[in-house]
Amino acid sequence: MQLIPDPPGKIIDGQIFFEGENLLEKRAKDMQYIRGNEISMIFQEPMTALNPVYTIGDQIAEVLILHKAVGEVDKKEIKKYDIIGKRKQKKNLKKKSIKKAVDSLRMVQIPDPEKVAEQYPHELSGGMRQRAMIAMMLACNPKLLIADEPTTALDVTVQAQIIDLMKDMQRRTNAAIWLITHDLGVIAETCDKVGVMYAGYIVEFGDVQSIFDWPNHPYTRGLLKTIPKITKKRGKLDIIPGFVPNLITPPSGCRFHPRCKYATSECKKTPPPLVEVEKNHFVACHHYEDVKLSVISKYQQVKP
Amino acid sequence: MLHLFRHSLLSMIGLALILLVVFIAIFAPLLIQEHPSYVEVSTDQGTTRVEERWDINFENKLLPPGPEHYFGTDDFGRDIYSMVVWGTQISLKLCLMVVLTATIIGVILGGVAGYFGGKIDEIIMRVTDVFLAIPYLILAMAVAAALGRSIENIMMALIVVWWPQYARLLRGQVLSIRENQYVEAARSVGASGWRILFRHILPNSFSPLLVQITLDLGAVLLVAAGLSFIGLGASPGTAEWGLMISMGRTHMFHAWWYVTFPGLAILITVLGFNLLGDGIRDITDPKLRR
Amino acid sequence: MNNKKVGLLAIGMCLLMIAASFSGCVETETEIEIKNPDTIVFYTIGDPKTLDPADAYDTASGEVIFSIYEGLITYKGADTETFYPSLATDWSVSNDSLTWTFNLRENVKFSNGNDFTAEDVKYSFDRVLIMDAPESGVSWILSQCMDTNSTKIIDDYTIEITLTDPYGGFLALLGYTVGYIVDKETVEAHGGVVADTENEWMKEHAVGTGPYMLDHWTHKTEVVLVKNENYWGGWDGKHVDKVVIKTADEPATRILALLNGDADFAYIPYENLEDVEGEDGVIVQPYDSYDVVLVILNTKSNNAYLAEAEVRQALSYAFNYQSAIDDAYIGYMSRLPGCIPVGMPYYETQNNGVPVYDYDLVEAEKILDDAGYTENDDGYRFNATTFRIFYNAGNAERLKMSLSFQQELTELGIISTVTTEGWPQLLHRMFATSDWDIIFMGWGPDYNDPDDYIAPFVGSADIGQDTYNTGWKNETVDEMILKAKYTTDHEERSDAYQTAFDIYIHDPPMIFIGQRQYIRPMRDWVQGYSYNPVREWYWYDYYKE
Amino acid sequence: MKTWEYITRRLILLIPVLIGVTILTFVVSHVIPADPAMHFAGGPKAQPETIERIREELHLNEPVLVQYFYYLNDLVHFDLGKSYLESRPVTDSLAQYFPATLELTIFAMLISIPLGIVGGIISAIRRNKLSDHITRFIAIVGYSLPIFWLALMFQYAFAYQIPILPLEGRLSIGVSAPPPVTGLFVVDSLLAGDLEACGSALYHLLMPAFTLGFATLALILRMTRSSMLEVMGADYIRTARAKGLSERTVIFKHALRNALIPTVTVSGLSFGALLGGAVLTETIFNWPGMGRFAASAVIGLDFNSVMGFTLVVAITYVLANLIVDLLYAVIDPRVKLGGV
Repeated sequence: MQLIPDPPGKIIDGQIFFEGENLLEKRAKDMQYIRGNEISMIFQEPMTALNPVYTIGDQIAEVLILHKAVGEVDKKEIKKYDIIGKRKQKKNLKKKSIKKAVDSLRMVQIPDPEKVAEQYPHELSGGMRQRAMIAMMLACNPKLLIADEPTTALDVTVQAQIIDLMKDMQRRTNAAIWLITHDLGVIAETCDKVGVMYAGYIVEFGDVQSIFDWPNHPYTRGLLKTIPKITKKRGKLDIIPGFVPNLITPPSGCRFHPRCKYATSECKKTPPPLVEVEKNHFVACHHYEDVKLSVISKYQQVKP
Repeated sequence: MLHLFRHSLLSMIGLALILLVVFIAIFAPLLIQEHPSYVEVSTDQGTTRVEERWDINFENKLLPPGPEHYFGTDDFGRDIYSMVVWGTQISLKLCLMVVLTATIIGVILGGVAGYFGGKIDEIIMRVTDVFLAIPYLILAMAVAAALGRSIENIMMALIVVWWPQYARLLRGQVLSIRENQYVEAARSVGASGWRILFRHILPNSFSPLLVQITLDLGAVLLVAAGLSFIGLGASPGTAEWGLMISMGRTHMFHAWWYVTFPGLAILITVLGFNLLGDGIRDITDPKLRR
Repeated sequence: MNNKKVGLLAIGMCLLMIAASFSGCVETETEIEIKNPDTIVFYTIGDPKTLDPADAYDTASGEVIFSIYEGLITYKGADTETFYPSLATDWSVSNDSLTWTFNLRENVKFSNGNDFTAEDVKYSFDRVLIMDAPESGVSWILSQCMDTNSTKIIDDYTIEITLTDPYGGFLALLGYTVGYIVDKETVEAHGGVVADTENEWMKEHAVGTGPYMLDHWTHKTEVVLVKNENYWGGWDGKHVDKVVIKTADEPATRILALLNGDADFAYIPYENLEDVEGEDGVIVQPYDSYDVVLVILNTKSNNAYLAEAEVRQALSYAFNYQSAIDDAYIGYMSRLPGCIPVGMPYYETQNNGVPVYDYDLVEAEKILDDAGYTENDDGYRFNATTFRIFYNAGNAERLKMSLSFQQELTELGIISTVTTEGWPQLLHRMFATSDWDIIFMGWGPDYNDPDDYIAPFVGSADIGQDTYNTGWKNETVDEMILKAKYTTDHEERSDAYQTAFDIYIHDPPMIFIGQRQYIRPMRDWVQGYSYNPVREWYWYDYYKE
Repeated sequence: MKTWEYITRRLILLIPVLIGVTILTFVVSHVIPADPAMHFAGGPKAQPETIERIREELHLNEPVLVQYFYYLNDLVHFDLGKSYLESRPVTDSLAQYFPATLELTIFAMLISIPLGIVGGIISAIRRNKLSDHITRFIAIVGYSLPIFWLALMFQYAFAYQIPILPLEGRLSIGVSAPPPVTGLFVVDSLLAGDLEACGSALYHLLMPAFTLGFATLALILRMTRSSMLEVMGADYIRTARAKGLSERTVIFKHALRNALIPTVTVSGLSFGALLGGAVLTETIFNWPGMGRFAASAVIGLDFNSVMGFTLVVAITYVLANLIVDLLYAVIDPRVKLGGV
């Protein structure tokens, strides 16, 4: 989305493909067209994500008007100097877009959407604001919705509602949702595919089912082991030893090697390529076989 | 902390200017060509006061800047360079005295109001409201006029005008710091109100205070110069910048240097204080650091 | 407004400012044709206090009243000796100079059309005496020799005035604004005459018989006079239709207004004359005047030394007269021998005009040593008592003289301070508390007669004088003043002034510094201007060519 | 809490402050030993009995407390006493001079606030680039310049060396003042359709208003810059960009409105500084406003005028702050009137 604030962040190289086009080459104008229309994004902190000085309705209407998604608008040709005509047209465009905004609020199951449209962000609860965000971002039914930790800041009960809402919206608008989260539970529940990232690189990618059952990368395996099992009797929680590396001076070769059990000298030298271990299940590790063996042996113990 | 300070270029300039001004103030006796003489005079109230006198010789009246008079001479034939340099002492003394006294008064009243709250807080705050309802220059003008014309009276007037600002600043600080746990902790250990006020609250409200003090040193200087300009300041013979500009303005057309140099002196000093104050604020106020 | 514009604009401003202020006096004079030809514009300081002739005493009010109202007699051009007929065509006096008869001019109209008759004259004089000038006290000029039943109406156009006691210079009194005639009908219609209270309406409005009438007066901004169509003197010949008197307290404003032609006249302080002198299109013409410059000494000050004649003589020797003339008044001042300014009748009775005291520190030291006031061990006389010098804030010339006098006194071993105070504070100090030692003062003529100088200066409080409250008293001098006041015999008056001079000059209540020349810089396109010390401005005479 | 309810509450709160102001100015001005009666009894030639009568009229002989109550009941009847400098009621003087100062202050604000905001935005957007440093430096210099010195320098540069701007006054000589409706020459002349007077009035306003507003311009520029920086980092700006809005809309529609909130408070406060600065600017530019009147009144120790002036300034200043608070609520919905 190229939203990184200019000082301090900068995109140096690499490619970002969307529907076959590399977004980095797009001119600013085109990116503006795509944002909110083709790709849209919701953020982690709903409390501050909405502009406090405008009503919810205005903020949603703004996207609709911007991307001309207000539906049938009287295309009557207004003469240039006819100011009153222009104002009238603008006014009923606004009225129509507010109405559409209310519809999208209703779509995200916000109670009494008409009232909420007039309210200001600080008058809504966290959950409600996240719903408004979703309504806003899906108003122009984009092809891709990036959700950056949408539920982290919310308490658990609201979290579940938001997840259901997103699944429901995905089904209805058939948009692709790219969920960024550290909550393995949420991933298991909602996602089809999952990519595990460590220190900026994708270390394992594949279907949720195969990743959760057959983690081939030591980091993924470590992550899954940290989830405490209700069945297990109380004991020490499993952890991944060591600390997250400093990304300014990342470790050489495979970035996970300082914390990896299977690390060998080769891991220190060359960063492992992403290899397709089985049908669309990729792993970036030199010793994924050893990881696979230890998983299988662990299974033998569990499965009677 | 300090490396941040080095970063912002402007505050470095500010620091340099202030050091320059302080240096000039300290070494003024060595730098100047003509020296003022001091005469002890008895005032109406029976006390004695030392008055500053600069020799008058009308021969070299209004000479342009040149080798023997760097900044030229005024309409009494006095060397403007010496008076401007000598004026640094008066100006620095004035603004330091005013700001420090005002801070002390403000801190005590603000602290008491903030910490003890209730009736005292109400009274003190209403009184500060009254003082702050009148712009600085106008209140100072009225007070200075009442007390009569002299540098000391300007100082008094400015103290009267400036303490409310510190009282309000302190009260705000005290209210916000009082809520912190460590103040609760100190109280639970049985520390007395005053101890808490001076041991815990004041040190923590030091940085915004420091910023305000540095900025105010400049602001006080400007208002003092304004008062002298209207004619409420020092008695006519003294080397005070505001007064010099006021006396020089009638000669603006045939002696541009008479007005320009004292003005530059004020500008440089106040600029130094403002840049320094900004620098300190940028450092101490995390939000602004980005 | 992208960033380049802001940056450039800001840099441009700065450079311009700095370049301009360092470029010294670059002449930017361009040939200026006559600006607003049918109007005279005068840039001055201050603002009239009142437009009511019965209460006006300050010069600013006079500038307006002289051209709106008229008196029985008037002056012509610069001549202060002879009295010319104005509202009175001719007059005669009884040989005991007690009863004066005036024949009034006929078919004269006020600016609102009312007729001018003897009734207006009696009404005007009685009004001055009854109102008794609550604000300014100017009524003393008439009340010193008149009372409400002095004026008698003989017929519509003849008036007879019987003085309470004979006064030679009576005609001169009628030349001042206090003797100017108002329209009885108008004043009666707006609050009439009430003892000891000023007439609010008359303060801000004016209906007179003079050449101009008041268009509007915006306080501290401008007074605008326009032509009075039914002026009896008629409008043939060259005159201006409009007069604008602008208030501008900043010297820079007045200087520039004169240079760029906006101002036809401008009050310019002496130290700024060099900014306008020699500029093309500007005339700087000094005229001798009766404005005197003095240093008054308080004989009853709590600094008892000032009661001693020798001390005051020493002070008179310590004052640097030449420096005052050259540096404070830039050469436009001449020495003043005594109370009576040179040029006024009987000035020759003062050592025939030659000043007795001169700048001579050695003589001053000798007098002080002889009188026993020697320097103590650290070089200070009068065991280091402080002599306090005062002057009124804003007066550049007096500032120069007081600082220079302070330096002379330090030379002489006398400690002194210079304090500047606003007018009210200074007057309060001078009269109410008399808590002062030395004050720089001045005096201007009310009417063209030596009595207007010698009486207030050296006459004691017992004969109702000592205007400066110096507390100085000498019976013989009092006697002489009264004798000279009420006699018309030249010889007698001259001896009286001679005797008084011989006494007060050796026991001086004040230092007689000088008589400053009156300078009103003006544009060269102004014609018909002449300076009359007793009536500064008469707009009717001026025109532009 | 409805708006007018809030306003009335604030006005009631205003009264104790104003009474405090009258006490303060009364105490201050009555410490002066000078005696106006003497001055206005015509100076050195005044007769003792006239002086005594004026002292009586001024109740100067009674104890201070009694004098204060005389003052208060006069105040209630809008009688601020007599201005001895101009020998007319203070209310008349102030009524004549107030519009001039108001016009000067308004134009000073009209120049300084927009320029300050635009400058602040630009230097916030172009952070740490050359133009940012230059604008910031000029802002700080503007903030440190003694206003009267700046006025003299401008006067010297733009009225003497390069005579392009008029030196003083509100109108050129030939132009007559428009019929007084609001007292503001520019407005009145427009109402009267007298374009020449309007042009001349604007032309004369240029230099004094810019000088007076220069310090406020610097203040607002710095304030806007720092608040813009803060706002630009907020999440909702990122959201706005994520919505596909152009950079210009993001800045001017979303960021600016939030950044304006602290700027509004600052301009409220700076109104006081403007009134203070007016005293100096008006004296130099010979602008017939309250400031110049106050300067001469203070030197001439004219009690009533000084107190009348201070009172009027206090009222205007406090009302300005009230207006700022109302504006506050308009810009920032989070602020409920009264329930701040």
